[in-house]
Amino acid sequence: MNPLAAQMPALQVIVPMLMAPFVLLLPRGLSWAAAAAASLLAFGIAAQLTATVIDSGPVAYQMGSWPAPYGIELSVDALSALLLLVVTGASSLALVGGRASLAAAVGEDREHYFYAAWLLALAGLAGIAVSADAFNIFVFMEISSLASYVLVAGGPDRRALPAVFKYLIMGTVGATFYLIGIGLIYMMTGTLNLADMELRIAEVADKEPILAAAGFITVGLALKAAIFPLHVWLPNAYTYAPHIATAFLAACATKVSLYVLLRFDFFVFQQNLSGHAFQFAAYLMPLAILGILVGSGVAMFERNVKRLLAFSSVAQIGYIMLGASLVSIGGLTAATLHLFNHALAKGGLFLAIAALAPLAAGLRLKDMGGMARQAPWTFAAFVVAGLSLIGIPGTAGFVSKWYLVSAAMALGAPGIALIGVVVLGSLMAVVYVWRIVESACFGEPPENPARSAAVPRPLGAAIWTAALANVYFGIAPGLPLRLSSSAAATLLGHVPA
Amino acid sequence: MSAQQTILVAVALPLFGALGIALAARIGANFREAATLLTAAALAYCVWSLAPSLLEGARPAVSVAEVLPGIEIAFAVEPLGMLFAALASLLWIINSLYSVGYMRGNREPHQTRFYVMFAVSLAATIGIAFAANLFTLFLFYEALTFATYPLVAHKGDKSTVASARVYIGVLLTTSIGLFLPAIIWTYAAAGTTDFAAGGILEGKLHGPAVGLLLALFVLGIGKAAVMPVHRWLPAAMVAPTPVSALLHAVAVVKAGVFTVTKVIVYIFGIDYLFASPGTGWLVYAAAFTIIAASVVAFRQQNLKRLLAYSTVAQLSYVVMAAAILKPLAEIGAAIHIVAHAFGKITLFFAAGAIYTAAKKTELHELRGIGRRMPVTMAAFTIGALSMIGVPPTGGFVSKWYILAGAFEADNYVALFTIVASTALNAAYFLPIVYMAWFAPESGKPPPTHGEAPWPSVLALSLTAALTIAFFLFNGPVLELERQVVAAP
Amino acid sequence: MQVLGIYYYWVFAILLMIGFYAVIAKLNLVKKLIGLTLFQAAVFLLYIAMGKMEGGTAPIYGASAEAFSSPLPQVLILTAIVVGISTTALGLGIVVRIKEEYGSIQEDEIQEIDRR
Amino acid sequence: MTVLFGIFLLTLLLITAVAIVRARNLFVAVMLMGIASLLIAASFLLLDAADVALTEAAVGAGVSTVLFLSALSITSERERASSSRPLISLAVVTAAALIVIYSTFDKPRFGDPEAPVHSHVSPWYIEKTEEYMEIPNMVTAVLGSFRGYDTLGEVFVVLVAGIGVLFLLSGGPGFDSGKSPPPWAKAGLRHYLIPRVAGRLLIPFILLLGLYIQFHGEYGPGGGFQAGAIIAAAVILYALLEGEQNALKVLPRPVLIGLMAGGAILYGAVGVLGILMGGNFLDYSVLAADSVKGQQRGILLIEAGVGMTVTGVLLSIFHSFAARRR
Repeated sequence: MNPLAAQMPALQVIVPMLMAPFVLLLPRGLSWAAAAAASLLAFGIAAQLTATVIDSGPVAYQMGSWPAPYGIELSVDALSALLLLVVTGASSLALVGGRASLAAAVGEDREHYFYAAWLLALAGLAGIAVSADAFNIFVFMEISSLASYVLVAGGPDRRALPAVFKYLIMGTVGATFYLIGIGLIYMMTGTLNLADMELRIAEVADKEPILAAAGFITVGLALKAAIFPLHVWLPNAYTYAPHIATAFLAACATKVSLYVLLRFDFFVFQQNLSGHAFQFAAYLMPLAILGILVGSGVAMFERNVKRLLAFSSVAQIGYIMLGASLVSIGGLTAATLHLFNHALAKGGLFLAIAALAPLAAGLRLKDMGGMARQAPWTFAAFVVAGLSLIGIPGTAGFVSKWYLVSAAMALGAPGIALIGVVVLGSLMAVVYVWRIVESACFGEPPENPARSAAVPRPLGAAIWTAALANVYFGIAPGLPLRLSSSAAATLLGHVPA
Repeated sequence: MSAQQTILVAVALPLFGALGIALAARIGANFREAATLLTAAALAYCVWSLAPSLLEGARPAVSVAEVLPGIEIAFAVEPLGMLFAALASLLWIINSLYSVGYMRGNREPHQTRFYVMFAVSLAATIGIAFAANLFTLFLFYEALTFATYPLVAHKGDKSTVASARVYIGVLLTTSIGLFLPAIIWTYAAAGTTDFAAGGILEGKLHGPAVGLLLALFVLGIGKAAVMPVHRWLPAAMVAPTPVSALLHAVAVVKAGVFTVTKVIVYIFGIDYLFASPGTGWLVYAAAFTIIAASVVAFRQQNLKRLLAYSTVAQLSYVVMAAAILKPLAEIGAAIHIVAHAFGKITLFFAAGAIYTAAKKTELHELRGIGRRMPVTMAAFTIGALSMIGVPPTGGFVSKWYILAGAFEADNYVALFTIVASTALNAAYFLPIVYMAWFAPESGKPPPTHGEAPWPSVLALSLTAALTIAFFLFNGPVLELERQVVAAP
Repeated sequence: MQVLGIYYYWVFAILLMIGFYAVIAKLNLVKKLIGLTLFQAAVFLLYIAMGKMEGGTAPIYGASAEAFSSPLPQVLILTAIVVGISTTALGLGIVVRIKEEYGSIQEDEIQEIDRR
Repeated sequence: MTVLFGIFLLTLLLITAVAIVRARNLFVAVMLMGIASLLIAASFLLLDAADVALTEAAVGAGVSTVLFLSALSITSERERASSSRPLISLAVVTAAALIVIYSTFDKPRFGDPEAPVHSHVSPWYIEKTEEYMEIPNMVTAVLGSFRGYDTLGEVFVVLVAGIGVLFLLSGGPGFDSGKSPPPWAKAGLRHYLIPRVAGRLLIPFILLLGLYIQFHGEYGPGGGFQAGAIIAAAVILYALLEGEQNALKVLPRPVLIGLMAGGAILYGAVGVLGILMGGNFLDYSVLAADSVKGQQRGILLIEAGVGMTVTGVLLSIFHSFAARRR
């Protein structure tokens, strides 16, 4: 066996992380290549880790060889493996395809800073996914957040700046809430290791500081994950970021916070807080439902294509939360699966927007006129990803909605209402996706001769990779399904029957 | 080639054909049309080659991929599907012939897109016909919706796009909002969505749930155009006539009623459904649709819209026949799919030929047109007679079986509906026929046109001939469809 | 001693509240960042207070020391302070660019300009 | 006595905080922030947190003040409109505070040696630092080795902030590539004799203090971060006295970026070396034949890395602000 195999959890984080300072030092021309190479390597490591997790179960790693509750432990299980695939995959695809688009948005004289920040965002997100230590998660959350602020601030429109400022304020408040939460837990348990915390929290589960901690952690992470109604930073940040960065962040940034939320609510609190299962469902389910309906509703009337898709993200986060709030194997499978599938769909859509935007005068719906003729292949891929977003069978989005509806059905009569919400949300998705399709197919092409010629080849390839992945995982969802059902079993294994 | 391979080839062939058509279009229009006809012929050969073994009782099946546990993409050929596929593939050849005349005669733009999407639509249709379970069927059902959207919106002007929006809006809304939940419910209750003789739901659902699920299915399958989800069908008439003819008289709408029939026969099982309370409403719903649509058709002034509402009514014949839940009626449902297809495609072809040759679309413009276009109007007359159900046309055969089934079930609502709608059909078709042949020609200056281009005329003559032939030689079809209701 | 112990937590809560108020209610972007800094400083106080042990000394081995206050919260807060100043620096960088692009660092004015 | 002093400090802190929020002049607010930081630092000292107190003083009263002032000199000093939605904000804030206060009802007794914080993980550190590392400062031991991965993360947080400010301020209308620096940037306080002489005298001592804190961190309070901040402060003082351009001549931009990246790389390289020598990432025991020596060597190296990055980033940020056209 490869001697490096045991080091994979650490390498997953430090490969992109250490490449970042090198990008600062390397000649300018090489920064994109270095970033893309590191990202692809990280994707390879994630694939390797996933294989290991599937073959032989979770992998643990002791940083600095210090034993678990004292040193920092990394651990990779099915849920983190799924997340790692999403994060590294989205980053690699966006980087490989996005060179030209980023150069245009950011400017070649400062793009090495941008690529360094990109790598650190990637390292931060991956670091959260592999970490098994509450405070370490905070540190990597801050790396990824600060780096994402830089990515968003790279947008060419000046409106990116107020957007990113709002993002920074809300993100920092969220992180600080999280810090208060783990501080209170630490005060009551004396530990920061998640597994240790779960054991030790049992004795003090009904004390006030733990209850307050659960509140602070949930609200803090909900801010970071843009769960309705704490999503207000998201639409503008996604709209004004460089298109490629939007594709990357939309695919995975909020998902990682959701992942931490799931970890805490199921691993740390679920077994221990009296009546917590009730609280989790009671508080998050209405928010999830409102998120689905309001997000989709706003998207239906939004005129800017990117903001439309951003509001759709608010709704999609609602689906993930809805699945999780059912607190059942089926619901959690649906939630984790949708985490994966939505990343595929939304990543593909934003990549396609990155390709179409230079051909259009702007990003309003009417600017999309004639896109279907101007870039038929790219637009076809956009439609495929859009169908996945709606949840049409044969695409990945369908599989997770299938699971979500099945899980809701298992609830009996109240489940019918939830199915109604999912169905209504999907129908609203039909409307907002179709508004784009219709204006692209039949809208008047604006009379603007200053359009650039064509979609760059690598970007086209990346878009089609994403689109085909949507189809592939819609027909053969074996891999994500296996990971997510295993993740659901692990998450629920911590809930008393 | 084994039967399994033949099935896969039949589904894939139109897709590759679409690619071939797109490539051939780069050489020239003639090559493109040749590729279309060639693909259509090859498809028909493939599909029809499956028929003999099926008559002997073979049921070839093939599985492609397992998407979820218990949910596969799989194909299986059974008599209903065989009939539908055979019908669609046969009429595609004739329709392609007609399209050549129509599209050239009217100098339509985007002809390559038209032929390519048409081939894709056919692939989806064959997929629906051969689907082995509800999931696969739904997959191709949605594919058909999307593939036909560019055909409906072909003209691309504002009002066309608006109509196309109604088309895709209604179809997607009903399928995602009702049909899909129904499928998931079925899966949750039965653990499978496979079509099986005698149904899969017996004993799995009880009481009003059966009626509710049936309602989800019938209204969710918007393509069957049972009121109130029929709105898309008149809206789709903005499409070029060949699209209306094949897709909205044959492939798409028939996919709808075919699916309804299949759900009733193979998912519920007719005996189970007959025994369950709260399922009788479907006959009333279909009956209402038949009468109401006929009345609306009676009031139309535009020929294509009249044909559209006539289609809505005729589709509900199939639904009503299936809902009578008696073997004879189920056979009637199956052969009405065929009989109506031959008759209605003839009528659309005629309407399109009139538009191509004379640019006329309104009923009052048709006075005396029989003298200028005798072949076309002769075919139109045959089609109209078939709609009414007059011998010697195919329409008579299927109505006969439906009536027999209604008698068997003592279903007087159905009996009354059939009689009343026959009268209404006669009331709106016969005046047109009379006017076309016997009324004096109007218009100044007097029109000088003759028949439409020969491929169109040839095509509509062929389908008119088929309408009559189906009255005379329906033996194999009946024999095949008896197997549907034979004891499992 | 217990009075002081309770007082630490109350000060933490009130300081948190003051900082948080400035973050949400103030329209000036620099003032928001100042509020954010106070907000974070309150949390530092929470951690350090819980690490204190009665009769302990700073966690550095010495001749006379027997009991030590816990080193772990101190380490965590060292990291958190650094994270905080990094956030502030980045935030100030954004504020400077906003001033240059919009000519204002008042949230309401910026929204007004964007609406135009 | 300690109790009274503690209560006095905290009360003063609250008063200062209210004054900060109410102050309409941002310059005043920033200066008050410095005072609040010093008050917090003093409170930390009372709570046995010498390292944190030093850091809070260096960061809160030093770095943070300099950054805010540099930003204010570009933006504006006055806060114009007051607050929006004060009532809603107050409600939200009060709710949060009530939850916090609620959470303190059932907490362990203050300073209780039996509290989980003191009884679970912490005794292990107190016991093992001696055994594994033979250094007196447990905070440095935990920071550098036991939880060295967090500190690695911290370095990269600083690095991102540096990258971010460089990225943001290397474009836009105020960007000046250095071709035509304003006159004050060249001169500084060169023409004012007394500050100049006093300053020049101070600088070597500050640098020395920085180096001392850098390398003495294993024995007393201090370490790479504090040292980096102090060394940066010395250079900033030099820039104020001699003009920003002259400071740039001593430490040009590429050198600063080199420091920034180099420190992070040094830290990472020590970790990777652990892997190459057969241990896990950041396992310093394998760096030398004797594992205690290895730990000490590792901590020394990573502290150096921290110091480099912090110095580089702080100076880069300072120069980025200073170079803006205003």
